Amino acid sequence: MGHQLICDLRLLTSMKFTIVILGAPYTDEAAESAFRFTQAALEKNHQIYRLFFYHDGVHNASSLITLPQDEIQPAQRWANLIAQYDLEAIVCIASSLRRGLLNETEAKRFSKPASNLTPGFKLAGLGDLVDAAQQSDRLITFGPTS
Amino acid sequence: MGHQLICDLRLLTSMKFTIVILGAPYTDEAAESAFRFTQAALEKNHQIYRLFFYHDGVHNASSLITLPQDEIQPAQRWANLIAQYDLEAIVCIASSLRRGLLNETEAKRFSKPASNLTPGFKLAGLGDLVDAAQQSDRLITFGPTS
Amino acid sequence: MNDKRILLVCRIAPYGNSLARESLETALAAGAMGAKITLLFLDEGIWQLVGQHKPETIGHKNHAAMLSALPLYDIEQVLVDQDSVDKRNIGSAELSEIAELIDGHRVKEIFADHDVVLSF
Amino acid sequence: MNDKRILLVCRIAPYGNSLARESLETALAAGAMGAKITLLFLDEGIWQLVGQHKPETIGHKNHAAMLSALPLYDIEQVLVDQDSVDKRNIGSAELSEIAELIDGHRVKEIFADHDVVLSF
Amino acid sequence: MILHTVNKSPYSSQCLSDCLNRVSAGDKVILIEDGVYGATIATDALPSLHSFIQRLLASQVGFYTLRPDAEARGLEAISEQSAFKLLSDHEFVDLVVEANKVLNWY
Amino acid sequence: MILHTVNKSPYSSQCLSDCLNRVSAGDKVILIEDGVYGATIATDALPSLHSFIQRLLASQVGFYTLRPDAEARGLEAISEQSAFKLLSDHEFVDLVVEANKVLNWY
Repeated sequence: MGHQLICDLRLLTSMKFTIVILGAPYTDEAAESAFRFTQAALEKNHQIYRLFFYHDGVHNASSLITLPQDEIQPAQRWANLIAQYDLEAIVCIASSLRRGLLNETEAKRFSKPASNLTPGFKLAGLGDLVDAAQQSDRLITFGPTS
Repeated sequence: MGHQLICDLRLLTSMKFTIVILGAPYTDEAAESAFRFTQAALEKNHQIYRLFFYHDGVHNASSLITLPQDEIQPAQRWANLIAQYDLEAIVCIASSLRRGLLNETEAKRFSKPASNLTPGFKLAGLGDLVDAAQQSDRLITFGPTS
Repeated sequence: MNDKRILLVCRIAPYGNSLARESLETALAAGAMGAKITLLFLDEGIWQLVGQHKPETIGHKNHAAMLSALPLYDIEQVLVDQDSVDKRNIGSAELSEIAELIDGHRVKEIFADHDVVLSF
Repeated sequence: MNDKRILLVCRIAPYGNSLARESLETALAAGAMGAKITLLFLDEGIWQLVGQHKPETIGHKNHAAMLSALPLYDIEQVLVDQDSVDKRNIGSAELSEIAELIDGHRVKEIFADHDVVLSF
Repeated sequence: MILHTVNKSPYSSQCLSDCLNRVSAGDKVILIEDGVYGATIATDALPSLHSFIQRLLASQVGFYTLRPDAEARGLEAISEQSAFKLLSDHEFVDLVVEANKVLNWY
Repeated sequence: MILHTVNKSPYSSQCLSDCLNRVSAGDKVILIEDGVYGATIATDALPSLHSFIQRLLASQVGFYTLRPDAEARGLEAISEQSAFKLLSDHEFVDLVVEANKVLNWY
């Protein structure tokens, strides 16, 4: 009963968050801050309506980032969280093309020799950012540190 | 004779420049500023000892950046200048790996599915930056704008 | 929920960093979707509204041209902070007429009146 | 020409941006090559020398640990600007002992005494 | 109540003072990332910002620093002695929930 | 002579004043990129920076703005009326050649 009550109270305050990420991993702390915030929100039983990677934030989805084995692989860490909680992770397609981040469809469309978008992330338009602003209870942006 | 004299005077003041580029194209004006400066130095008959792409500057070498056809393709523009003047364009290998920029050798070494370094750019270590500081007459750094 | 009033705050100068352009692209996307959106130029963002830009000298698209598309997209309000303008010693005559000048008190009201803020 | 005296100016705080780390990696590379290099911490760079860092809380490598490698690499001089320290109200007791405090006049002399500057 | 985040150091950037100029009574301000250097503001360093913050405290503006970011930089002791209350990541999430909206200054 | 480059606006960043504090008599300062907003400094906007620049001018410090960056932002008229002389990319290269070394503030 006690446990049930706690759960219900939590549900009452469970909110839909959208997290906007504008910084590249390694270069900028924004990516790390956004990841910790997302994890903390999930641990508090909130929902993530959408992760939106914009500006240099699109590099978070790169499958080619190569770090020493003892360091955290940013795209894989996001992909694990995305899979575990079934999150929607949108990477702005316009920002991505301009920064050299492509999925297979875009690579083919523009006759580029390779693609580098990590599975779990989805390319989509800015409409998804506007929709997220409309549909979420809370929206927070992690801007560039530099 | 007059023409000869002008040429000689120019040669007397011809200097070896190293240009350090720390900003990604599109995101940051540093890449554009560095390109214009390099071009202007070459037009004034100076030599470029080395272009050194460091920090987010490594993205200048990405072969996957995809812009509308009426916009300047940054890596191709550099590659054209590099070919025309036979420049040495070094991309810091440590910065590159951490930002998802790989040549074929590195892609194989780390079992990554693709490479995205534009031909004309060469991956190498920070020793080449220190060497450039020692060997050049002038070194100028274009730091991030943001 | 689709009635949420969105405030887009632009604090970034044009050309130095692509964020200024990306903030406008967000505004245009919102306008195209018929979202209720207010654009507020604050701090360095006001440079987007100053002077005759000639960005072809640095290989850029003209920011002012993008701004002039705003009315076509049904953006509800385009505002600019008077304090930011005064601090930079810019006369209102030098400002693009696309934006309405508001004082610092009204800026705080604008913050209060909107449901969600996109910060650039 | 290999005798050129290189000055490496570090104006970047640690952790927020990778440039602070990349400036140190440049210093270590120079040291490893036996280059004549001076390291000068200026402005926000002085935070690299302040306090007991615990960067594992934000998934970073410890910057202070990298700094402690400097003496092993034969870096000639490691300096820190007193004015930058004073402006931030930090006592010299709180500063890492790895760097020697110099005043603003000496900073200008250091600029003059070196052949080439790497700016971070 | 609006929650404001600030991620830049007041010693290099106008970001914090741009934010504070637009804060209303009852709002909350949290320093994150390089913003946590702002917790060092004392009477001697940046005196005008210091007295500004004192006035805002008097009009019920709340000030916070994000603990992991302060700890990473060795600033938790300084922050504990300041007007800025240290918060965990979870408490940061709570503050966002409590606020009507978030304004991010960067 | 040292050539200093500054690429940030004095309205958002301490970069210009950090640079000017370390300039010596005879040095030169060129504003590039967002740094060119510094050319708008007049008596009313940022008065302390303005008088600082006046003092430095008196000790033979040279001030310049990069013309393409000023033109892009619609600031060439303001720059022409200021203490900052407009330079082309080629003249910027000449200034680097003329200087003993370059110090980049960003």
